[in-house]
This record gives sequence, structure tokens and C-alpha cells, in this order.
Amino acid sequence: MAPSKLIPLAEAVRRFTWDGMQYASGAALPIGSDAVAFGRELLRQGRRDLHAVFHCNSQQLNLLAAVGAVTRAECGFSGLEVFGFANGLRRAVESGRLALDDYSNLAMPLRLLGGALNWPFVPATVNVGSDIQDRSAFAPGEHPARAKIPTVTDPFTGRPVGVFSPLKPDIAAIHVTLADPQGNAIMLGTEWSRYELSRAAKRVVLIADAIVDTACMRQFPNLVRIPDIVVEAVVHWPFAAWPQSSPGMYDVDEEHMRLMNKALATEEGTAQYRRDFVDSYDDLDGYLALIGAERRAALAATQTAFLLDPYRRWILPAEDVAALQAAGETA
Amino acid sequence: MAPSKLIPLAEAVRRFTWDGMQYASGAALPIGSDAVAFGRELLRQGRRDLHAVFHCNSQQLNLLAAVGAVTRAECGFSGLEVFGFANGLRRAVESGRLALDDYSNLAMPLRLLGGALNWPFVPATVNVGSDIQDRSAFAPGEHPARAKIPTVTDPFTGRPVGVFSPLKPDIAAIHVTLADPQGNAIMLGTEWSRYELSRAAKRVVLIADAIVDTACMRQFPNLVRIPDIVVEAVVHWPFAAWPQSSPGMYDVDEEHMRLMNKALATEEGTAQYRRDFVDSYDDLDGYLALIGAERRAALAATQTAFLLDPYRRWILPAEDVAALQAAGETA
Amino acid sequence: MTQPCTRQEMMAIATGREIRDGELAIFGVGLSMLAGFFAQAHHAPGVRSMTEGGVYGATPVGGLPWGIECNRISANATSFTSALDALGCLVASGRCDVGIIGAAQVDRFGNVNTTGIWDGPIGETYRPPKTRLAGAGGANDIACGAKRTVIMAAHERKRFAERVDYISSPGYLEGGDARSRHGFVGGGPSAIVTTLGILRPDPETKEFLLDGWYAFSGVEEIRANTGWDLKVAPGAGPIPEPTESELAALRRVDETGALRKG
Amino acid sequence: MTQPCTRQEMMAIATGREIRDGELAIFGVGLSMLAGFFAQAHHAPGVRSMTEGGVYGATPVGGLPWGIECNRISANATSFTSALDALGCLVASGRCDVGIIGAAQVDRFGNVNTTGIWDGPIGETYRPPKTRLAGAGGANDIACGAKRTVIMAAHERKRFAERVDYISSPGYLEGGDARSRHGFVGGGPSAIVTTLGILRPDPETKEFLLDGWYAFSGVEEIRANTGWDLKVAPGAGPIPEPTESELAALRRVDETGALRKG
Repeated sequence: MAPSKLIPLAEAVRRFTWDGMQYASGAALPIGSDAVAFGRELLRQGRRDLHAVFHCNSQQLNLLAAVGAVTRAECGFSGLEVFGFANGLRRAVESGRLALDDYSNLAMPLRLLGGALNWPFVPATVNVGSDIQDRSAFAPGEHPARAKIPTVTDPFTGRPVGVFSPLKPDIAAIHVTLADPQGNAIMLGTEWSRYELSRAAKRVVLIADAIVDTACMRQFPNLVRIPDIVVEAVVHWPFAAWPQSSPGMYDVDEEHMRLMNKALATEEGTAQYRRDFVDSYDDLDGYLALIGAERRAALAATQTAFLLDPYRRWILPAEDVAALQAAGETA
Repeated sequence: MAPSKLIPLAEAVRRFTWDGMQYASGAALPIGSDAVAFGRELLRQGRRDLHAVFHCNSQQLNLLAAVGAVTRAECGFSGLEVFGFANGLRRAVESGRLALDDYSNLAMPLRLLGGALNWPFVPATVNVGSDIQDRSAFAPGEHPARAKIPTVTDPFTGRPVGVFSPLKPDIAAIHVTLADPQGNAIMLGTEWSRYELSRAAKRVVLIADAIVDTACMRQFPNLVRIPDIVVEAVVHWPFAAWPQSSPGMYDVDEEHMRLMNKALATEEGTAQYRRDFVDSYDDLDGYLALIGAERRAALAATQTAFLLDPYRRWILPAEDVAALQAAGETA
Repeated sequence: MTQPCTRQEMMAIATGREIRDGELAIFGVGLSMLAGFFAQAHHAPGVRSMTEGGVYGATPVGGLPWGIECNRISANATSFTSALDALGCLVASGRCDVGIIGAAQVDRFGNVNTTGIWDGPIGETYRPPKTRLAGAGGANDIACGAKRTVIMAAHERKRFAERVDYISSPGYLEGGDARSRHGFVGGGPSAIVTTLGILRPDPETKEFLLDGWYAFSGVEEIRANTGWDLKVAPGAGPIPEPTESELAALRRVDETGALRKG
Repeated sequence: MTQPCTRQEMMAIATGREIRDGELAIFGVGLSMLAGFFAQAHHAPGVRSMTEGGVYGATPVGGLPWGIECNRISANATSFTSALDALGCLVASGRCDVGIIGAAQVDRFGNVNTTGIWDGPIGETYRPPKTRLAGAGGANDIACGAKRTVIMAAHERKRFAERVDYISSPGYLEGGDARSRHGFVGGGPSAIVTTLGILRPDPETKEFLLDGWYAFSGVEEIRANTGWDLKVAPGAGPIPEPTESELAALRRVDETGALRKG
């Protein structure tokens, strides 16, 4: 049995992140699975000048951008779905503080797949012919932007074909529903592009809502789409995607989604949000208390809870996780 | 609820296959999940001049080639793993009756992925620089074979990069462990390239060892890697991969694997095998009797049987399947 | 007494009518999902729908989903895969029959902008927008790959521009056969359904023409709210009012009344 | 009394010694899997192994697997994915540390043929082989992508050819830096481990030289069974005999005695 990779969130951020890194997360949808808690910890440790690779914006990127911790970003979608525009990201882009290079929601996983496979480029049948191809925030003076989605000649037909550049982020913080201490992970709900990201990133840290015994993985190996061999560390952090949702685990916290996005619309609101919801807790218990027991119970009463039923018997109790985490920290 | 797509095996072959078609199957390993029973039925109905797209050879291709039903084939691997060379395929290739174009086990799923995504080509970081690139059985007079894995210039680096041609087979017969009557499917064990094939093929017929209620799919949607929307028809055929294995369901039948491959080494043996194991049964009951109750019980006593446990409660009894199949046949 | 039909509801019903039974369809979040599931609930029970996240076989429960991974759409799916699967293997591949997309700006040739609003042309240098919007999302992929797309937009003059500030999702580009330059497998937008009526492309020029108006709107109002010189198509006319069964079906789908607030 | 070590067992042990603890490794079916799992059972407990089918975290049970989807290797996996994942994302990407591949023919520069045997050069026209073999399988992908490969082959003159009939999996091609022409991310073969000894490439020319022999073999026998003028490397010498713990570990892995039959 491989040793446990469980470490505390703060330790994961200390070990695996640095200013200026190419940081991928949000490998899920704007209101779904995302390691939002990892982003809060990045801010708590003062990380800055991040190059964010987010398939979609999420409240994590919205917060990181609002605070000014992100200087470059690449996204397929930069809103918050029904919750509207992402005010923090929007302010950063409109002010010119953040260069946001636009792609589509297919282009991003394709670019991650290209990174995962170590390809030199990825064929593009989308994004071509639009301003996504012609405009690059990373090369604003070039119009059309020649290096963003250049063209090759298809040797089979002689036709021009666009190609994307692959992505290989320095680190990916990936939210998963369940992980075992070795780093095998099960995602409930759409993978979005977490599979591709887990192979494309140079290093992967999992943020799991719950830790399960490896016996769970042996019972459901086809569900383990992220195997331990691609994972550096595992962080146990219930409600890690809050205020976003985690299918099988908890619903989106509509009230906090609105409160957060409203706060991020201004400098003052952002500072207040940071005081109240980023710098205000000392540990996981403090974080959970911040959400509140009543609210957590309400969010956990999700209509998708049945999706978790087959795996509940393998969820490790908090004391076992703490013991494994203590072992992982000194490893 | 969508109508049932369950139809009898013979009907599936009648409806969806024709002489000269590009036929994909064997989207699993030489001794694992493959719709071998579909291949037997192709022979029973006298299909010929097939262009076989098999990620790996299997006993199905071995049999189809031995009989002379295949004139062109594309493969990543043409053996039978520990069971040795595939004698039927080997005879067909050595005699020149069958043109076998070689790729690798990565090239084939990449080409299927390219077909699935409707790409003009797929970047090749493998197969280049070897005789796989330089020799083509489909263009034997060309050396090096220019059109098989041609080269483009990577616009990002200026370096030459090989590219594969995508695959879009006319029909794929895909073996799965469990399917519901609408065509949602669960595979236990490695997918190999069944996911990619299910999207690349113009039409997909599932051959399932067991039929489950759709409630099983709603409990385990992350396991449903082949959703009903890409499936034309579902065939219920227990021991469909026999003598190969189906993880969770049954082991490889070592004795029959050897008997079959030995028979396919000669014309006479092939004719005898065809009489005994292809033309000798009238229906599913006859097929199962051919394997024999005792042998089926022994094969089903697999060490992987526990993998099926979470889904057993949803497996439909034979009479329900028959009723649905009767409905599907007239649909 | 039934509450009267709102403009948003009329737009959703008119959009839903564009969906035919048995089609493979992709719906975005919000209005387009309501329109799509209305069609399924009303006249297209066999529509095979998916989200761009790879959620298959699901119908929303408990109200309008907040997003495409929302538990309201994940509670009864038969399959969860991925964005690459849904937008790539099923949409960009050309398999998907119809996609519904939204637009902050749309122009004469059905090009869609959801990326940003600039004060005038962007110019040679790609400068920050005055108002940053949500980006292309999956709409670009749908616009390139779906056999046809239906664009939904609130009909306001500022949104219906002679030329969009930024093409996030290609319509017919400069019109005519301009799409063919890029080898798109998809056919382009077949309709722009708005809060005031329906526009459809001229078969040759691909310029969008007024094809129909609602009981509460008319040619003049629509032309006044369109930023280009909107021509009226031969054969244009009033769009049938919602039937009782249409409205009932829509309101079953829109159980939280998202369309009745606007 | 322990059964004496067979030549096949010696080859498996010598191959297993090439695997280091903690490495990410890919094993094919048959001998290479036995060698790999021997290493894991003996000196490399932390080896992270996979099959080309995307079976992760598994160890064989009940004997040598018949194939890479065999239930004997699928009975205790922690993850099942796909060929594209294992051979693509993990091997062709350059992540995999070491792969073990077999060879029907291998040449002076470590090029491997597993495709077919022709009677002499194929010539300009690609004609059918005299003996069709199993094709490249995943070995080509491993040979292109793994940081290093270890080739296992029975040491017979007909198999150790000046030039293979067909390059199924590239070694160093024509030697020197010929691999760099093709941009392979993998480093090429680090050893050819045979039933008689071990060959390793010259650092510059990449020609394979005799590096070691077993207690039961020697330079002359090996040269006589090699189809090119095999040079002896500086520093070549006898290979340590199997220790008792090595042999015991190997036989626990090879519980059905596949290596003791040959």
C-alpha cells in the first residue's frame, strides 16, 4: 500500500504554489465542482501574479481576480451562469489589470487534452473565424492575432485547419467528491474537464469533500477517473466548492452566491468579503462554522444525495482522516 | 421514456450490416470484451468483403479472417496475447487474401477520437519513424507510404509533426457488460477504446451480457460512458464475448481459446469450427447450450464477480428482456 | 384565471416551436433550457437533450437550474460525461441537430457577441471592453458545429447591431457563403427568436429578415428596435399565439416562474 | 530443494533489476509482466504500474494473466480507464519512467520487429510476410514515449539481426542521434535483456554492446547467437546470480510456473 498523501490545505498551498505560477482550477462549471477553498487559501498565503487557467470562471477565479491576485487568465466562459456576470473578474478585465484571453468551452478541454498527450498542437474546428481567433489579450497589438490559433494545411485534403496551443498548467487544484488517502478519486456529476486537467497539469492536488477507504475504489474502479499515480497530494475539505455545488454532496448556496458576487463588484465589498470569508477562519472547523451548521444541513439535503449512497459506507470518519493527515504531513 | 431498442442478434445483423462495410468491433483487448457473438452472426448471414477496424485483433477478427470474410483490416495489435499468434488472421495475411494495415495500440484510439471529433487529422507523436509509417498494406507500391501518416509543420515550433487519418467506421458492434433497453451502457473493466469507438462510428449496436433497468443508470450515471443517444440498437446476448472474458461476468475460456485458434490454423479446421460453433445453434438458448451449463458456471465463478455486485439488483429477468425485445423488433 | 403570457414566455414558446421531436439538442442554461424543456414537455417528447457539461437524459427538477452542473439538472441523469464529449463528440462533430444560444448583441448576419461591449470599434489594438460580458462558453462550439442554431435575444436596438463589437459565436460572418471559408460542419443560425418576433436568414445573402411578429408587437416596433435597416421577408406574418396547452406546458417547466418575473 | 533457475527466470530477474522503486512503469502481457511484478514484489514495492489498457493499482492473482484485460489482472484494480489514457496521457506524453517490451527480432540499434518475418528485405513493394507476427501493439507507443525501455528477447541468432525486417518499435533507428529527427519524447532502449545476458547501448553510437552474461552463459555463446558482430562493452562482466530472495519473489509472482516450462 502506498503511503497516504493526505495533507492539510494550508500545507498543500505552501508546498505546491508560488507567485507567478500557471494555476489551473475551476475545472468544472461556474456554479459546480471547483476547489474554491483552495483559492481562499491562496489568498490567505498572499499568492499573487497568478496566470489562471480556468476552463470556466467560477467564484474562485472571481475572487482571485477581484483581489488582484491574477494578472493573466485563459477561459472558455467568464460568467456565473444564472447568477450573472462575475463582478470581480469583470472589474479586473475592464480596468486592464487582468489580461483575459478568450476561448470556448470546447477549446479549453481540447487544449488540456493536447497538454495531457504532449501534442505540439490540437486541431481546431471551433473558435476559428470568430474574434476568439483574431483577438488575443496576450498579444493585444496584433490584429489578427497570428499566434493564438494559427493555421496548418491538412495534408489529407489540402484545406486550411486551425490549431490550438496545448495547456500544461504548473499546478491544478481539482475538486472531487471522494478521494482515498493515496489519491484515487471519484467524481459525481459531470467531469467537465477534470479528467483532461488531471493529466495535463504538471502537478495535481485533489480537494475532496470526503475521504474514503481504498476498498471503495476497488469496488468501483471504473469510477476512478483520476488514479493515484497522477496525484501529488490529497486535501480533505468538506464543502470545498461552497458556495458552489457538489453533486451528491450539497446544493449551490444561492444566497451566498449572490452576496459574494455583489461584494466582489467593488473594492470595498471585496475587502469586506476577504475579511469575513477568507481571513476569518483558522482551520477546517472554523471554515465549517462560518458556513454554519444549519446552512450546511440545508445544502446537504440535496435532491442528488442518493448519488452518494453506494459509497457512504466507505467514508472515513474525521478522526481517521486526521490521523492519516498527520502521517501525510510528516511524510 | 424512450422506446426500447432491444432487438434479436440476427435482426441487428440483418438491419445494420452489409457486404463491403467498414466494420468496427474488437474495441477491447484480444482476450477481453468483444462482441464475438456478433461476428459469428455476421458469418451465419454470409457477410463478406468486410473492412475490419479492430483496435486489437480478437477471436472475432481471427474467425472472420480465417473464413475469408475480411479483405481489409486496420489494427494496433494482431495477436492473441498469451494465446499466441492469431492463426486465422495470420493465414489470411500471409496468403495475401487480406490487406492488414498496421498501427499501434495508441494510434487506433487516437484515430477513433479524431473520427469522434470530426477532425481532419490527429497529431501523431508515435508510429512515426518506424515502418508503421513507411509501409501501408493499402498502398503497397508506395515506399515510403506518403499518405498513411503524412507530415505537417507545427506552426508553434516549425518542426515536422506526423498526423493520423481519423476513423469513422460504418458500424460498430460494441460489447458491454450492462445495457438498459434504451441503450445506456456500463462497461466493467478497462474501456480500452469503446468510448472513442462509440462516438466515432456512424452507427452503434451494443451487445450486452445483461440488461438492466434504467434505474441502474440513474443511480450510476458516471458509469454510463455510452449514453443512449449514440446507440441504434441493443442486443442481449449472455457470454457474448466467449471464449474471451468479460470482467465481472466471466473468465476467459482457456480451453476453447486454444481449440479455436488451433482450428483456425487450417482451412479444414476452420470449416469444422464453423460447423460446430457458428452454424450449429438456432438461437440464444442453443448458443448457451453449446458452451454448456457446467462450463458457463465455471467461467462465471470469476474472481472479478464482486465487480458486478452493485448492479445485480437491476438485472432484468429473461422473460422481461424477451418481452422488451419483442416490442423492439416490431418498432 | 390564467396569468397573461409575458414577452419572455412568448419568446420561450416561439423558440421551443423550433425544436422538432426526436432531435438531438443542446440547451444552455437559463432561458434556452426553459425553451428546450418546454418543447420536450409539449410537442417533442422524444427530443434527446444534453447540456454542454455532458449531462444526458435529465430533466430539471425543483426549478430552473442555476447552471449546467446544478443539482437541479443532475438529479435524474442517465449519463454524466464531460464537456469534451458533449461539445466535441456530439456538437462540434456535426451530430447535434439543434442548439439554442443566447446573445448580448446580434447582427445583420446572425453573428453573436457575448464577450464584451466596447464604445465603438475595438480598433487594431485589443483594448479592454467598457463592459465585460460572459465570453463565448459553449455557444461558439454550438454555432460552429450544430446543424442549426436558434438564437434567443431580448429585442432592443442596442442589442441588434449593424455589426457586433466582437464575434464570439459565428453566424454567417459577412453573409453569403462566408462560413464555408472556415469549413464549419454546422449550418449556422436558422432563426433569431426575440421578445418581439422572429427573424430568419435570406437563403442567398444570409441577411436576417423579419419573418414574424407576435400579437403584442408589429413590424414598426420591431424595426424601431433593430439597429440595422431590417427588411421584411416575403411571406412574413403574425406568429400564432400560445395555445393553452403550450402555456400550461411552459409553466410546468418554469415552475419557479423565472419567465414571469421579467 | 529449490528447483534450479531457468534461463527464462534469469531473464525475468535481470529485467526486474532494471526497474527502480517508485517508478511509473508499464508492463505488457506475459514475460514482461512477470518481470515487472517480480520487481515490485522484491525490490521496488513502490513501483506504480499500469497496463496499456488503463488498469491501475492492480497485481495479478491466480497466475499469469492471459492478456491485459484478463480477470487475473482486473480483480483488484483501483482504476480502470482506457488505452488512450494509459498509452497516450501516461506513456506517449513522456511521463512513464520505464516500459518493458518484447521482441521477435531486434537489431544492432535496438529496433524491434514484432510485425512479421520476410525472407530477406521486403523491397519497394510491401508484400505479405512469410510469417505474420502480432504487430506493434503498445510497444511502439512505449518505444516512442517512455523515458527508457527495456527489451526482453530470447537470445537466438535469427532474432538478433543486423537489421530487422520491419521496424515495429523504434530503438535508435540508424544509431547516433537518429531518434531526434522524429521528436520522440522518450529516451529509447536502455537495455536488451536476453536469455543469455544483457546488451546496453554505446552512449554515442547507440550500437548495442554486450554488457554482461549469466553464470550459465558467456561471451562466446552470446556472440555466436547474435546476428551482428557484437562488441563487448568496456566494463562488461558477469551478472550476479539470482539471490534466494529474488528467486522466491519471482516464483511467488509466477505461481503457475510459466517461466519454468520453457
